[in-house]
Amino acid sequence: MRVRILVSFKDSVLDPQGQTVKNALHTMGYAAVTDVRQGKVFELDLEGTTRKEAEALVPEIARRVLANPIIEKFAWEILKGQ
Amino acid sequence: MRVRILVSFKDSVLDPQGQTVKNALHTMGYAAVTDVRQGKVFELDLEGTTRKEAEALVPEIARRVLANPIIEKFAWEILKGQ
Amino acid sequence: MIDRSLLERHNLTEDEYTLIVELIGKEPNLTELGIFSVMWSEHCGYKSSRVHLKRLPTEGRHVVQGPGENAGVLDIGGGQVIVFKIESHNHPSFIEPYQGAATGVGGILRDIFTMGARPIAVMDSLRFGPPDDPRNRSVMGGVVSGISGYGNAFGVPTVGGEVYFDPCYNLNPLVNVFCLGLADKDKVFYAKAEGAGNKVLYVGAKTGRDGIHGATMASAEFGKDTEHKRPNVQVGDPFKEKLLLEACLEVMDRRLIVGIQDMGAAGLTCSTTEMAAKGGMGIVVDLDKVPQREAGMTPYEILLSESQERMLLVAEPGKVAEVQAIFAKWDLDAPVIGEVVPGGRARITFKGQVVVDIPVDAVVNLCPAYDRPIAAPAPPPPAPALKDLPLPADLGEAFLAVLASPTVADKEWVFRQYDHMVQVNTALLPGADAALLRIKGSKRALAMTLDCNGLYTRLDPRTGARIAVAEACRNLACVGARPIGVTNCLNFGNPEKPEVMGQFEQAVTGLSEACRTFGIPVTGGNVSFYNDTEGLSIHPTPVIGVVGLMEDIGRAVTPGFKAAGDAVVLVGESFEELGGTEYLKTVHGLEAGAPPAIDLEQEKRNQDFLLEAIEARLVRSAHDLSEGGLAVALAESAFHDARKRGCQVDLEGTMRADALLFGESQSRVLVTCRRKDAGRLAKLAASRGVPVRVIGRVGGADLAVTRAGREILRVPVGTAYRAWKDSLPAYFKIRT
Amino acid sequence: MAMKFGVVQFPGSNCDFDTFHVLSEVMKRPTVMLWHKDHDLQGVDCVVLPGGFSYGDYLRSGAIARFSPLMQEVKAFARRGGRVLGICNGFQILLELGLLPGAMLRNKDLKFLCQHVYVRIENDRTDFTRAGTKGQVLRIPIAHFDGNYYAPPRVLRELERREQVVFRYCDAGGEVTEAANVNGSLNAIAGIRNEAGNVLGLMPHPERASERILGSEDGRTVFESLILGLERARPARRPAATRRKARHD
Ligand SMILES: Nc1ncnc2c1ncn2[C@@H]1O[C@H](COP(=O)(O)OP(=O)(O)O)[C@@H](O)[C@H]1O
Ligand SMILES: [Mg+2]
Repeated sequence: MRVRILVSFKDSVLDPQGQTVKNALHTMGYAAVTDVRQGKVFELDLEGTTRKEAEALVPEIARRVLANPIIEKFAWEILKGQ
Repeated sequence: MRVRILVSFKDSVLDPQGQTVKNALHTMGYAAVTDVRQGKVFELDLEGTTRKEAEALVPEIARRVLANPIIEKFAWEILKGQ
Repeated sequence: MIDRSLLERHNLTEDEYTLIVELIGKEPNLTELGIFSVMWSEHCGYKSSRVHLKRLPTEGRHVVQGPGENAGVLDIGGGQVIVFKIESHNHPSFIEPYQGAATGVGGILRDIFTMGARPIAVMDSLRFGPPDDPRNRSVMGGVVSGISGYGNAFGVPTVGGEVYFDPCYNLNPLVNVFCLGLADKDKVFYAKAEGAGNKVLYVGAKTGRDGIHGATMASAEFGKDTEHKRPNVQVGDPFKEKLLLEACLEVMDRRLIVGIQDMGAAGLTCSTTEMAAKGGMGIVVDLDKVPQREAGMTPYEILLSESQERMLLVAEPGKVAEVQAIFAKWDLDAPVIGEVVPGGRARITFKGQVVVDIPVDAVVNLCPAYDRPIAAPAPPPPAPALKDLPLPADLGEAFLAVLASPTVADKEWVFRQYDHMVQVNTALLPGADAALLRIKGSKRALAMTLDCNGLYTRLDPRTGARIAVAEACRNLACVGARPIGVTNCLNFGNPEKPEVMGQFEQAVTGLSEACRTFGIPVTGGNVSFYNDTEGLSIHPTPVIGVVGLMEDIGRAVTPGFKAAGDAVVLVGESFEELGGTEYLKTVHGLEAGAPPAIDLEQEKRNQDFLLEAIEARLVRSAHDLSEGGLAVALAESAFHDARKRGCQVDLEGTMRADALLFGESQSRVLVTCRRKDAGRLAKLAASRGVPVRVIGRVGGADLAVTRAGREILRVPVGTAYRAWKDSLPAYFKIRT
Repeated sequence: MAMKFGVVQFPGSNCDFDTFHVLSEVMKRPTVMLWHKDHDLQGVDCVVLPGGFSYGDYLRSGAIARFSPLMQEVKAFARRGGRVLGICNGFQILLELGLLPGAMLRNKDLKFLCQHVYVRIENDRTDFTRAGTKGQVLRIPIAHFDGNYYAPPRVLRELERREQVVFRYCDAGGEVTEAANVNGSLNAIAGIRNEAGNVLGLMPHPERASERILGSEDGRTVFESLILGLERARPARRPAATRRKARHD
């Protein structure tokens, strides 16, 4: 099955990249853009893993490896596979 | 309205980050993970933008700024707001 | 409303609270209490260290500004000054290694450019637990990329440093960052708010709920519950810092401001009250004008936030527009948030209400100083009498083990992640005994190094501190530079423990003794107490940074062997000492014994001789003997040159072979010179009361050592090189 | 008449002063700083995009800088045949701008790399290498995180066919080896030129290898080549800089 994990800074944490992109978009004339947050996305292929197993495995991997729980939060979803 | 843009490497481009994460996961014993792709995610807040306008604006911003078409592809969705 | 638990959460004692009430003539409100708690924290107030630091020598002919300002200032001639300091970021780097180290770099950079100096060099002194533990590796990996991520983007070269490994740093790594800046003598700025009616401007990043109580956290023991105490970790923005640098230097260059102060620990609170106190003025601030990143921040949060990349400026009303225009050029806002007023009080308003009204003097200058109880430091574990210490069957094996020990092994894995060449000044890259930077438009050069062997200081704080200063100066002498100033970062345990205070008192004694012998002033530094996690204290680790000046960069000397046939000369005397050595630690698993003895007067003579010999062009290479002793010094001298020449050395004496090879007797330097110059070198040494001996010659493919003709060591340079070179990277290889 | 260089300053550039120093103090050529918000190229003969971290390298290296007002002028200048040299971040900006083909990925081992490397001159018939010779090995430092050059197969073939590859990573002996290709670039590419030949981008820093005191003078070859080409045409004294052949240790 394929899962997607989105990792981004907690809302309270400064996001210099997002801010810089926002400013750039403004100077380029995209005034409608009022805020930008930048994060990471991971797509993992899991073999021989049931949905139930994934529900334990994916958050564990996200917490231990993909995200830094001190400053980042994550969300995940199953893209395909039962 | 809030939109989410996912930027990831084209399949033809070997993604060193994703490979490294995969290797790290294997050494940690997560054998079920057969592939990892890493990309970027952007969440933009748009003010006073109709869905119709967004459908023109967001791909333009993604193509011009957020993604490098030589190595990257993008997908986007509306998270909230009509 | 202010009860015990509230005081505890603010790390204030009841006596301190009583004193506060007395000083401000009222019960402080919560915000005012918060202000005192950070300004009177160990980190900002130097409560436990002040009485001892007074003993350090601070006078010297180069000194323009000693301790007390953001950084020390030394006159290097040619109308220029250098501004330098070292800072610790230990606790934040343990909580979040990348951001902790990155913001550590950001903080010290601001300390330097807030004085009008452009940072031209950074060095980092790092301490971790052994790298075979993956947790230590991830801390180290994070710290190194954090320093690299921030320093490289900002555009300052990281030109040197040191990395040590010991289990005592498992849960309490040390991350000390040194920065040196260059400025025109007539353009140095101070953190002074002068002139009633002058405007107070806020520049840089918006204020968020970042690192609130970082300063007090850095002043409290670590424990399992740090999780909960954990402040909102600060994320560094090196890009914004670079914009700040250019904008600040531009307004200072055009003399548009009266005073300037960075917002470091204790952020807005510290900068406003300190600037007012230093200027002998008062200050009014309207918090509603402070740019805020998050909604609904309280005055308490705004004042104590430690958001990075922020500065406070004071400018005459007539100059404000010009200042703001320059910041706008660099895409930065510079709103006026307050004004300098007479009367020595800080009056801070929020939504029209006065939320703080206190005398700045009380906050800044009247923090109590404690002469804490002192106990003799715990005696070192006794080393077995040398006669009971087995001599390794194979000294070659022992040699390779010492070369591969993480503390001795090559550090390129670390420093090649640092841009150490940007600004095109770095004449001696990492790998030499000291970094050497040319001063553009002159023949002169600046040399710098960081040193401390924490094991020595653990075994004998006073001797260890003396050795740290001596080794640092020796590193400078090896490249041909004279020391002109010292900064230091004193990393210790919990000062409320008498034996920790004992270590501190001893180390400061050793430090000031050594500085006096070398005639170098201490121009500033930093104290990091409470390096205890779960009750365990780190080795007392007084990291010493010494800066040196070289009149003619053309004379600079490197450690590498230069030509086959050159004479190998050992400067200084060797004793049968193995206590505290890297050899004892790696080969025998002992952190024990007394560290090597040091005679400061002899050390000084040896260094002066070396400098004189280099001046006279008698020296082709020089490398100091430190961890791993003579054997490692020979190896590193062979490794440093691309041709990897070996050497053949013959030693005399009846000393044990392992002490001969790996002993760390002090004041020694390995020198090579042309055969024909050996006589002159020896004559000069004799006339200066310096023991030197020609011990062999450069050449061959092996590192070979005989004693009275009998071979005690023979290892191919290539084999030794791989052991030394591959050790650190091997720990970090990701297996596929 | 001596040629005039212009060094572009972006927010976050940090080799701008270094490049200015080498061009004006070492190469002794009139040099001006060009501000990214301006539209005026001040009549320079060669525009240099310096190294650094324009806009923090946030988003992607060079991705934001390419939109600055001055870059639209630089684009037109290049189209008119003006010489444009992009060093490190400057190279990345030229890629993002489309003045040069391809893109940069993270270094293969995902680490920032600062070290001296060897690069081989693959083509000495360019405005940027004519002072050197084909096959000559230069020792020049690199300092980058995103120097892993990538281009789609077809583009790569064209680059090679048109001899647009100007520098390749190699070992001290001039051999192109896996180990010498420290960042993992396709075909060990360290520098390329555009089809017309007036635009060059390279990851190594020639300005860091232009003074003996800094350990190498090999980088001067690039600047000397530009000077040679642009001043030869004119009634001028032979530039001092070009009297000596580029040397290396
Ligand atoms: N963390 C670091 N950052 C940069 N350079 C380092 C670091 N650690 C060690 N180095 C460099 O490696 C070389 C060897 O360091 P060290 O063994 O401490 O030298 P010494 O023992 O002569 O003081 C020095 O040039 C030093 O600057
Ligand atoms: Mg050392």
